[in-house]
Amino acid sequence: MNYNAMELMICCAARLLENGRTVAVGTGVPCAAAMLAQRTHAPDLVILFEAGGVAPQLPTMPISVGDSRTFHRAVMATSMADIMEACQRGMIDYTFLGGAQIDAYGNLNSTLIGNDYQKPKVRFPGSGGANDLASLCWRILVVTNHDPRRFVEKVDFLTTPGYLTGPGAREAAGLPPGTGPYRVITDLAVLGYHEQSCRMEILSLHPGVTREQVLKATGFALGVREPLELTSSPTATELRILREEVDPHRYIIGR
Amino acid sequence: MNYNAMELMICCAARLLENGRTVAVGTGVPCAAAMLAQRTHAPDLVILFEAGGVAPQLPTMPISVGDSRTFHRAVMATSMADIMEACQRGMIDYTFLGGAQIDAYGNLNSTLIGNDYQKPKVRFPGSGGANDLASLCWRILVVTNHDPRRFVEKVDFLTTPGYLTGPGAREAAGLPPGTGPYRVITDLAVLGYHEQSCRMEILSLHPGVTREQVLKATGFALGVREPLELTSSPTATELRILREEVDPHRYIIGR
Amino acid sequence: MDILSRGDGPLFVDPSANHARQFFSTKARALVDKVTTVAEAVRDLVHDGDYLAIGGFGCDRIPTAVTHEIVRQRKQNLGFAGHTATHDFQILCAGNLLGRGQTLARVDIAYVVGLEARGLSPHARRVMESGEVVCTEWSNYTLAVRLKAAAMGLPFLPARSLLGTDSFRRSAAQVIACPFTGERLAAIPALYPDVAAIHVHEADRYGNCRLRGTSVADLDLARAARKLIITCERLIPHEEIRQDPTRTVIPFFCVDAVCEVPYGSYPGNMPYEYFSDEEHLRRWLEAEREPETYQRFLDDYLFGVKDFAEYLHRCGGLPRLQQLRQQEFLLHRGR
Amino acid sequence: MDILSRGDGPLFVDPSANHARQFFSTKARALVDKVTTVAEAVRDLVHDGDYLAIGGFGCDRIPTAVTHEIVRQRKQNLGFAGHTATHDFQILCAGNLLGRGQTLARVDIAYVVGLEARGLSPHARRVMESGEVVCTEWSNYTLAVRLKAAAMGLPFLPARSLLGTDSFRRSAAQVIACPFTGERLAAIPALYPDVAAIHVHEADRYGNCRLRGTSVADLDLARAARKLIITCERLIPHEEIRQDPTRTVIPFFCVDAVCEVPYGSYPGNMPYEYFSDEEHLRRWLEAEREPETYQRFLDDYLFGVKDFAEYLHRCGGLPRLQQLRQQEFLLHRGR
Repeated sequence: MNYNAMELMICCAARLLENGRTVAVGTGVPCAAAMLAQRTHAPDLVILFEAGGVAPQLPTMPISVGDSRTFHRAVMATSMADIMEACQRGMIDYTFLGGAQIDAYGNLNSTLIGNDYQKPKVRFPGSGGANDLASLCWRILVVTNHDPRRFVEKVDFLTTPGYLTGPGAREAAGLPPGTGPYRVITDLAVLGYHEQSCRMEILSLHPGVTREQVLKATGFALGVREPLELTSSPTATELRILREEVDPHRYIIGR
Repeated sequence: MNYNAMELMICCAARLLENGRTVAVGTGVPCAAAMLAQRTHAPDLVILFEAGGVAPQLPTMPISVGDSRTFHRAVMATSMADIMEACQRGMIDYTFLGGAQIDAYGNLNSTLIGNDYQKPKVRFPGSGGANDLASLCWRILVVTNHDPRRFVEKVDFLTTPGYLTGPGAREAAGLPPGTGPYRVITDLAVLGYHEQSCRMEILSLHPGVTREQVLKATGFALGVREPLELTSSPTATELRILREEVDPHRYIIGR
Repeated sequence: MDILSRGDGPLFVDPSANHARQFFSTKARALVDKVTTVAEAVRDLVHDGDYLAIGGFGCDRIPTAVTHEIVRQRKQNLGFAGHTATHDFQILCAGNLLGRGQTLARVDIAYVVGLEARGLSPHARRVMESGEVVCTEWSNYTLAVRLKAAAMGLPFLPARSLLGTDSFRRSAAQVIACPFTGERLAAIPALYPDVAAIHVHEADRYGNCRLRGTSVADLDLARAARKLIITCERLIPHEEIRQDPTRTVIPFFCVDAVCEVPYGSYPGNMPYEYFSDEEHLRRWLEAEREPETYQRFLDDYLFGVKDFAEYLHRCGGLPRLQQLRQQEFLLHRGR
Repeated sequence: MDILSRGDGPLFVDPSANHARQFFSTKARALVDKVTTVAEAVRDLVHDGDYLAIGGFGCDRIPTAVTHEIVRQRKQNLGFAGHTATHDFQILCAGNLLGRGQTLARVDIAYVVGLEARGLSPHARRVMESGEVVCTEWSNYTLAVRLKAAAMGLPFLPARSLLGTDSFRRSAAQVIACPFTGERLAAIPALYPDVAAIHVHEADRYGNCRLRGTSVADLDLARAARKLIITCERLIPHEEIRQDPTRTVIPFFCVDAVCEVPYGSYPGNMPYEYFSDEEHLRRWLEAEREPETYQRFLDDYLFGVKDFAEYLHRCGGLPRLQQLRQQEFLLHRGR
């Protein structure tokens, strides 16, 4: 069965979301992944949006984390603080993030490119809720394209915490113990983090992708967890639901 | 015109409440005073109850600070924190308190009699919201009967802050500057506080009461602000409204 | 952090946000049916030694059935959050000094033993003057702040009351200075109760709740509690919740048990439903004067009663509740 | 208090709770009629140099008319709280680099220059990359916490995010240790904006407000702001407020001006009323690519327009708004 890289990424992301768990998502890929998970193996997955939507029945893809779709037929429409504080209490299991740059410890930059903070070369939006969600949810998932300008040795600006400088650094900074980066899903592979070193490593290669291709697309030394797996292709059911129910207008999967 | 001591106290208390101001009240006398003020000179007086009622149109005297009367036809029914935080922001002008004991600095005891905290001679309810309201509203009004067991040199337990140990003590403790005890209305007199010493002093004697009577009923050295005034008697209008509209069942004025 | 001053009172519950997170990580998140009886909820969720908190405002929107059941099941050695605790506290005190062991062992006090304008509870005073209950002093707001800190997932919050008083000295608060302005503040430790009970107007079977009127400290309490029992006037279809999510004030994932208990705040007031039964409350206070009279009263109304429905029946049943509904709506004085 | 670490970012507004109290002591408390026009409200309540905060979520329930008017009246040198500020920020940026002086001078940033899934704003990026705006970095939650601290009448609140990052280093937060548990926390300074604008569904003439759907940070913002302009879809009779006080989420005493602005969140989404006009937002983003094109676009839609009603007219008027209402209710794709 044919599928594109985006469809594969969404399916990989969806499979990571366990049934009966909570996930704080944004618009786009994360939202598509959560919707797909709900319609396949995780009907009791609870989706939350940082602007206040709790467990909506999403009729279409939201265009904003705060638009009315994010609390369509929800069980609660509340405040941003109420959502973030549920995260801070330890009630939210997963969050999905992205960024312009990511380093080996899963630290993300979504603030700027350049080295003058007050006059950056490129200004991006900033943290939004990403810093909060990455600090407070249990497991951080990242979905992003894989290229060396994105996977860098050192991010220009550390907007959102991964494992910071390595083992124990999150706890030393005061971030809640037991939290941190969990998986990175790219157009080439699924990556995780080494248990001792907290550095990123390849877990599985997407069909047709070589280990060397991934290492070359990564700007830092990347580990490999052996035995290296092969990413399962999307099933016909996953693709049908994704294409017909989750994203019929191909807003995401058409990118 | 005939009136009893309670009626006079309520009228005195009501007159102190300026139009267009906010007042946090409890049940009983304070509530009767606020209702009387609204029906006489202060129609725009805003009444708040600590359990969450904002600007109710009280149909009858509430029996609890949280009962449904306290938000009957209110403009908002909210949380205790929302009310207390309006006080903390400096939005609430007056509060009315009472207590088992009061000292020269207006400190109140509503916790216990005795000197063993864990096994008191008499256990009273405790602060309730009194400590908060006395800490956070601008002006504290006290309505109480006047006798030497109540007006004491030293309270057995300082539940609720007056001027604490005297000038500057509230600010030194961290309480908001500019707040503090304002008036005490008893069955004998209206009392205030000396501007420099922060000690209680008589402002006006109720009709038929002598200075000596008040001094004798007070367990601490009490100042007198000269010229000592005579408390105005309730007017016919005040008494009519109090008896017919505010407390027709004589719950308070019949005590 | 520089601590400028420190209350002497014992802290009955661990304020650590990290420890609370560990517990909350194990709490169920799925939409599962939580409807049960009060007897089962209390048996399963309230354990000897637990720290308990009760929603509402003493006589207003209180989960009476849960407090009755706790005493009836002889739960022992509880901690308790006493923020304007009036009739709820009076009920729990029936588990002390009356030959049923000791229900209350530790109390954080903002307001106990009184029933506001109704007077003081003689038996609650006997309990609190006996020395058998360890106490720490607070105020209504600072006790609410303790719950808010927990609801926010924090170990403490600052506040500007308690300062300078014996209430502070007998609390477990501390004085700190603001790192930005130097303003002195009371640092108020978080309170994560082991178990809480809240009475609401409407809930669905998953625990999504609505209420009308003042919320007191209940929205924070619901989020702060490790386990939460909801009693509701009416179970409503889940679909109704989804039709108007703005009205949901407690989400299902805070809730462990949902019990439909019509007139569940009786003899307290339930806003927009029924007024408090002042006659019954007066009789209760009078019965407390003499321990023997009180024992008989409790046998009639609490210990010797099967469940809350039977209690309502002994208090006059539907005709009395109809009068209280009329009083609530000011239709009639209801006598 | 022992400060373990400190962000370098400038603090644009005084976090002192005592100073805020002094201001709030002067704020009117009586129920007085506050209905006025947006033009008058902005003229009277927004001053050059003020620190401004905007309710809603960038493109969702935003007070568009107020942001237009601020730019049209050439307010200068403002501070701004940029929590997921998207179209609102885009509008305010029209006051910079386009020959109308400098509307924005200082920005607390959680999220600016982006429009979420819609892409980045070329002109907002030009403004933010020009170096003429002084910035301090935050996150959506910590910026909301700053408003919550102010709403609570405090100088700071703790939180558990920002820690360990460059976002912290460029913020004005500090790191402290919990006095009870030793847990490291970010101390987040209160933000008392000089003036705020919030769009709601319904308000009475005194400023009592209701809204439906998510409240984002608006309930705290309303309480934190020194002055507050409310725009509403509909003025409602005061009597309606008194009929159901549970639904009031912003009380009148927070509010300084009430303006009835139907479709006031356009081109943003207003939950339960109308969806966002994605076509107009796309055209706006496209127009921004070239400064000259953008100047003409703004002349047509903002600078050369009398008021918000005329803007709506130029955007397609009632027929277009009817389509957006159909989209909101999923009745029809509305094209």
